[in-house]
Amino acid sequence: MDTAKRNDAWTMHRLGVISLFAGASSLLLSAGAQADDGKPVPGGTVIAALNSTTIPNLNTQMTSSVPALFAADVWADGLMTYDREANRVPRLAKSWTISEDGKTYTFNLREGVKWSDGKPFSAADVVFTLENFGKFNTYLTKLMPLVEKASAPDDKTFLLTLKQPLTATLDLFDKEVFPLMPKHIYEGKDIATHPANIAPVGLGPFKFDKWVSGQSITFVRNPHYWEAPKPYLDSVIFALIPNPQQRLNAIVNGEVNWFRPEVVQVPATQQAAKRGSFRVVPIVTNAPETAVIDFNLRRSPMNNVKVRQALFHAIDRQRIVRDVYQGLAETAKNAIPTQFKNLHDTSVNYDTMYAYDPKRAAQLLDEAGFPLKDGKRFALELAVISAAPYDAVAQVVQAQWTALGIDVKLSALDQQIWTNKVYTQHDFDASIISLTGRSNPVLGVDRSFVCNETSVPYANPTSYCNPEFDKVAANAASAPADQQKAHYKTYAEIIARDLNQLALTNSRVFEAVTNNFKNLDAQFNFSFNTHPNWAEAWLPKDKQ
Amino acid sequence: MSDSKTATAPASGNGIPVGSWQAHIANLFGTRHGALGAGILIVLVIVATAAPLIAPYNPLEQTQLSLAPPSSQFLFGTDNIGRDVFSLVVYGSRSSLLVGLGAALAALLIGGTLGILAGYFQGPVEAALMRLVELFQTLPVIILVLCAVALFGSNFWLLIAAVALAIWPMEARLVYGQYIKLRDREFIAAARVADLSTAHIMFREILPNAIQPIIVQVALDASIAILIEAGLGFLGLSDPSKVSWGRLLFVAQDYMDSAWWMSLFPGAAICITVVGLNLFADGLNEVIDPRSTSGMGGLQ
Amino acid sequence: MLRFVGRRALYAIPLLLAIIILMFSMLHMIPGDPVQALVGDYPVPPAYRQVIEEKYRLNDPFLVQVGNYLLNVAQGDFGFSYQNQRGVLDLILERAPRTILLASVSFALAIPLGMAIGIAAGTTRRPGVDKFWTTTALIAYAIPTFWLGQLLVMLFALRLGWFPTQGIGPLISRTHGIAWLFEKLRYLALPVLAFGIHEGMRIARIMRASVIDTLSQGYIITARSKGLSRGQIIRSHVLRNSSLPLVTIAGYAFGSALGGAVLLETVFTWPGLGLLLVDSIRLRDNMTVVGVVIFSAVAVVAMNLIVDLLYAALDPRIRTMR
Amino acid sequence: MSAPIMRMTRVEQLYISRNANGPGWNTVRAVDGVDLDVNEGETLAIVGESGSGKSTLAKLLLMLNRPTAGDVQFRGTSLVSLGASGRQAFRRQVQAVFQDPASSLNPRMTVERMLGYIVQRHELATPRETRAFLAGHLAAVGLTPPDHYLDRYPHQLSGGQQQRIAIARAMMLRPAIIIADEPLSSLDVSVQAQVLQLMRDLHRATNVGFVVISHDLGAMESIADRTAVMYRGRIVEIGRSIYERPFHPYTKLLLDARLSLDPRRGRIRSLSATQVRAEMPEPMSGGCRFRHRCPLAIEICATADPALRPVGQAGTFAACHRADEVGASPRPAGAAAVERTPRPVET
Amino acid sequence: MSASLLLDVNDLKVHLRLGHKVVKAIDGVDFQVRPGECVGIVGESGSGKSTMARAVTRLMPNVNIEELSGRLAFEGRDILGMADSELRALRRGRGFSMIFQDPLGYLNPTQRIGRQIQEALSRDAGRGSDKARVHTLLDEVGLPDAANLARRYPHELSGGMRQRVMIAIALASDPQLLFADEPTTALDATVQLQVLQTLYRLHKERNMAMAIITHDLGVVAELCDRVYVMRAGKVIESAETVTLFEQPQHDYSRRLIELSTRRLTRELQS
Repeated sequence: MDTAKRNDAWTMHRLGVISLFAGASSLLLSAGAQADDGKPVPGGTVIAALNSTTIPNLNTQMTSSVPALFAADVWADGLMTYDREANRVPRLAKSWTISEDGKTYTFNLREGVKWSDGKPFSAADVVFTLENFGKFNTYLTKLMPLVEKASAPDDKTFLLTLKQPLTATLDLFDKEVFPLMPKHIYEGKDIATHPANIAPVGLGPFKFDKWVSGQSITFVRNPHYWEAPKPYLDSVIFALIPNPQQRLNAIVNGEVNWFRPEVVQVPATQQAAKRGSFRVVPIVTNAPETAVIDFNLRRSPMNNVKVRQALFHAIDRQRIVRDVYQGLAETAKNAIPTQFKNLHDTSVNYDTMYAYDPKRAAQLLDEAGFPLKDGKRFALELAVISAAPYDAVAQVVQAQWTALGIDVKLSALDQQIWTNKVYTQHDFDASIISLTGRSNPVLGVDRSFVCNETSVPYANPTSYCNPEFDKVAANAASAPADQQKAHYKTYAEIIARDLNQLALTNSRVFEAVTNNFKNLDAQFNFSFNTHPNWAEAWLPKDKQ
Repeated sequence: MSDSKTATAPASGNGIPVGSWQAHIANLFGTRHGALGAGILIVLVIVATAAPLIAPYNPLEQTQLSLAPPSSQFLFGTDNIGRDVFSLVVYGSRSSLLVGLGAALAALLIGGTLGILAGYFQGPVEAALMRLVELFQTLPVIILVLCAVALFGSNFWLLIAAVALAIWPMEARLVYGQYIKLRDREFIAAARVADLSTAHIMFREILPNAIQPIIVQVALDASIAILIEAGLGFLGLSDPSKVSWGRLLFVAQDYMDSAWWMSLFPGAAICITVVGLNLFADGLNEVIDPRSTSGMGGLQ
Repeated sequence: MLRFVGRRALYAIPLLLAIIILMFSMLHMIPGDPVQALVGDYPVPPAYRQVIEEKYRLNDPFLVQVGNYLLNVAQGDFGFSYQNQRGVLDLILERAPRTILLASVSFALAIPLGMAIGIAAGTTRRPGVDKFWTTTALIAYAIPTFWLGQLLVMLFALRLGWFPTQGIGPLISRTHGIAWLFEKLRYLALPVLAFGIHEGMRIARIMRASVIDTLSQGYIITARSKGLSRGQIIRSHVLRNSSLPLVTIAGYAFGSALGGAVLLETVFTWPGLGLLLVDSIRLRDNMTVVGVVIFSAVAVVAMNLIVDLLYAALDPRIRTMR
Repeated sequence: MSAPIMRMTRVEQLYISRNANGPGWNTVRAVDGVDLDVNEGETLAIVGESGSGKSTLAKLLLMLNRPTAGDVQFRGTSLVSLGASGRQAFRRQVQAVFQDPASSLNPRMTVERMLGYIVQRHELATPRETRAFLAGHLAAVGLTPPDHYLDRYPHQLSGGQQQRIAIARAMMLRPAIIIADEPLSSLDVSVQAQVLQLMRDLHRATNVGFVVISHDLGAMESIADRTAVMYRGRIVEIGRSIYERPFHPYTKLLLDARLSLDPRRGRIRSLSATQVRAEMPEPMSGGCRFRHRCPLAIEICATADPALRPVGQAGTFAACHRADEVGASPRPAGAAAVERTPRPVET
Repeated sequence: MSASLLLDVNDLKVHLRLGHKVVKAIDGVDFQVRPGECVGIVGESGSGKSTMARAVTRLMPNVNIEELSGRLAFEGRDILGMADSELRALRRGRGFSMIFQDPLGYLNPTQRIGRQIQEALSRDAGRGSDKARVHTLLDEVGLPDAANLARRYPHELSGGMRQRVMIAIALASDPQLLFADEPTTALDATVQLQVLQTLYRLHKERNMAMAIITHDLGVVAELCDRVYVMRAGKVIESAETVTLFEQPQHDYSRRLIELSTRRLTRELQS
């Protein structure tokens, strides 16, 4: 073990030196390396930069903080996942069948799989995970009330029976949404406060080694990994770097091998990548990342639909795409993101319905009873988290609304305070946030529009509560896959009419990785917010 | 022999008494850095008040060019959302100067009042007040400000109040020190012997004598306040509705490498303002206490 | 002297008590939901919320929370950081040495640098030299530290590649001995430079004023009349006496270095107390915030104590006072 | 003799200062059990070396300090129990002139403003008449033409002029007594004479009494009706003729220490061969506080602290066990005292 | 005559700049000291007597000096034109020293007495160890328990003792001329007498010339052979001490002497 670590160290040191002092020669070296026989060799370490500010818990059954999700890909695994074309790919479930009535799901599990501590994995673990972590898992809120029974008729079979059909069920067993947890570790203990939440035991290619506060989290090769001989790398170290610019600096300077740039940073990252030691990988099918404006319908004039429409007309979304997202986003077309190819209906298109048209906006406001008086129509408070890209979006919106005669007061807040103000106190007129849509409208889209009486954070803060719509949404969720698209068209039409939330942009996602790793194509073969788990990548001997 | 013959009345030629304000201002401009500092401040004040006349664009206006480098059209280039950096810097002088002076004056008000009270009254009042000062000095400035801003949100006026809260102990100590120094002076005893009121003694007798180093400290505090404001802006805690240099630096972080002009000009503006305030304070100090510059002569 | 130290320590207790209560009240007033902060961006299921609230006793009345906290602190328990899933004291003890390292190395740079510049500017006979140093010091002082830090990163790390851009050390290292030290120093270099320049210039300005004040003292004239050379006068009469005001100021500056550390640690991802504090405030990790504040207050008190002792060592007038 | 205008009974003043930078407190017993009567219209000199407590005594008489123990009375009323009106009356009756005229005048005010405030406070004249009122008082202290001075700031005046302003300020209120703390020490010799003359003139004109604190025995001899000699917080001798016939060895030492002004009879020259050593200051302990420096010290001096007792002619008191012997010896001429002092100790 | 002069000052002018004005602090002064004699310089405040002592010993702060001219010769060597090193050598041995009015301010508060004296010792070889020489000096100026005292700090001593320490420092370089600027003004009368006496004894024993600057004619009468009376930057009268006291030529001198000797009594009784 000790010697192995020494080797890692040597690798990384060399790596640092190479990229530090000889960017050009490292390019040559990597070009040379392309020529080797392409056979993976073990050894080496990858240092991945993570934002450390929100990792209180590594157990992603209980948290959906992004850095924890990045880390979970390394140590945890699940029943299935998606390839880059968004096709489902089996993981620990070799196959699955769905009953005719759509109520019974049967998963056939892989055999001989062991947890990272060497204990055997069985269907009982899956049942245990669903029964015990389901209540903590925010994605399963739709599913859990529908569960009739979860059982393990034998070690290799996981059986799920629902009270009524939910078409998105399979998507809820994606390895990122539903990482499997070891029964033998958690059973009989207080799950919420279990130490394994920060020193996890899982089925992923690497296992938890150590966590140095504020500095790094280290994972080493899991000797029991079911996809042997993967992983090839000895270890994955997550460097904890809260500031996005510093993450970029660190990869430029060769201190880390991977990070995910913020969209606003991508051009700069691409620019820096031209110097040679790393490249920027666009994710082919990323989870929808939609910047939205929520209106507080409890307040006048936001409760006037004409005002909302006018405000939508007043926003030049192309400008936001260009300036804030540096062209790496598209305007959002309707409530259902375009990534959901089978569900998105192009007939509802905000680009045409709510084209940038200040005159029309002014006219609508006049009609709504807010004519210009002394150059002003009314005042509103736009609440936003004080961080990129929200603040830039807010400034563009502010400029454009101000041009219309609206006195926009910007409140840029710490995330905690913003959450409190918007979702708990409802003390805002309009608010800007970016929402992740994941793999299905049930996961992350519905929340913006369905009635949210309990003031759950990050779900519909607008007080929009339309029984007609809620019914459409429920029907859409339970409809058989081939009929869903029609339901979601109605869904999008209602929202396009009522506009409790303005969808501004849908941005793309990029990751940056140093060039010396091999097999990166397989590494980045994923969709919907799943991340590289470093099981595929390897380092040639001369780079280790 | 009449002593009017031996009188060496050191009145300056034009009849302005040496210790008077007019004379101080005249002397301030006589010192090189005092003049430079005052000059910088005057220019800044002019820029701040005449911002709409000087700035070619409305600071919130988006031009068609984002991230444009400095050119004749955009002297300092444009930022990520196409605003003219020159106009932003010009308008930013308003909030930065306001934060600086506002916080320094507010600190003077709080610290000064407590310092006067502590300095004039002896015994328990003095002890209690100085303990309070100590309490606030023991807490790191930035923690107080972070908490305050986190508590009430990034409101511009709150920011001023928070910065003032952070620096008032310095003022309190200074004012207190001045009062301690002066309360044993004979003219204070003379005023007491003449049965003049406590308020009279505090504000008419002591204050005018204590005010000069306090003014110097206000100028220094203003420079500290501007630096603190910049730091808060850098942490993303400044008011986004107000254009300020700190906030510009905060936004510019992500573009340091690609759009240097976004951070260079606001950064330089902060620097120049801080230098100006310090030069002004140094100049003022020199006028008040000429000894502070005549040091080199000490060693031949 | 021991009694003096003891009394000062005792005297700090009400101060700390006041700080704890002040901090608790402030944090209590800050809106936000600690449970939410713990979970992340998604809705907290009620079941989870309940577990968390019970575990961390978040629903106790304010005064009960304060009371419990004080009782626990008295027993050496500074609470539990739910954002870091470990004891606050443990966390602080891990983070503090890093900040102390940064601050002490910075001061080790700043003090000699500042004193040298202050003395050079204060004692020179050529006005040009004085002007040069005072101008340099003023301008360097006026650059906001965080911005200076960023500029240093751009120049020395990104353009020249001499130093790492962030962090406190390599994540994997096989160096030993001198090489290890050298590697450590590479990581320290830029933050120390940014911090040290700012503090050093502040010290230089104070030192210059103090030197000038010292030079106007009578004993300098005595020294001149003894026929001592410039160097002798500076060494034996200027240096020590001019350092006295510096000691007071350097003490406070060091004690409150945490304030400056917040910005610099952010710029350099130096995971010390400053970064911990900012994160904790943002994440509503109240126990950690209070813990860090107490720690920094204790540090200031301790630093002031050391300053007092140092002052006494430097100034016999105080040492021998009966 | 009329009843005393001010009376001090067993007055003590303790100064406790917290040591700012080091451990502990410093205690100084500046005045240590003083009994003193000040009579209407008399000029009382209080002399002593630095640190003898004479300035503290002045502060006590002026109610600028509150005594730690004992009582200070003004016309029979204790200062502690003075009400607001009583205090105003006291302030009008008891005025002060301080040591450093430059520091006793507010440097930021013109003379007119400075004095004007006092005129207002005590309603000495209507606002319209204030200037004329002040001009009158400046003229009375010899500042003519007064208008020339009213518009000036203190630093524009010479030391003598400043001290005259300070005296005018005190005289304006028509006090019964003026406490003057070292009024001469920061003035040049020629100016000292003028100020002394002015005090004497005012005394004659208004019968104002003076308590003059000074270290200059020569000057005091010329104006004092009575002189009190202080040593380490105590009055060791008081009387009308201490200059001619001292009863306390310390008084004698002070008188002997005066320099000769006759170059032909300089004492120092004749003593040049004597090695006069300095000694470390002795801590205060029981017994007579002067005994360490006293050439006449005997055993009793180390145990019993002598109290003031009447000696010689009426009204003279001395606190010495051997006062009578001292008073009996003829006043030594010059150097003798120094020669006889085997170990003169400095304080 | 001039060959036998220790110090010969001719037409000394010191003009100082105060704000925008120029003050003629010393305006053409002639002044001589012969070896081994004691000279007094009297004058009231502002007469320029201290400035003159500073100028002659070249201890002026040089910032506000508008003009400094004249011929200053010490043993025939030009002081004004002297290089720093030469001047230092003169101060270190057989040259001139100076003591000041306020001994506390002129002693380094953070340095032990012994060290401060030791620094000033002349660099002659073969005069025993520095320590012994310091102790001898302390003894010579009348300070008891030299070994103990050398380890003390200035604030631990009384005013008179500090002035003696200053004298010891001044004597450490074996000067031929000692300038004493108001040496006893800050001291109590009893102490003044002792210190003056010590000064006079040293003056005689060492055959060291002294120039005493004072406002107190008593000091002059007690110690000095000759006197210069200064007023407003000029010497208005110089004479043997006895002559001056008995037959003052100048009105101002006469008045000073009258006021001092008669202790104001005549005026007051008139």
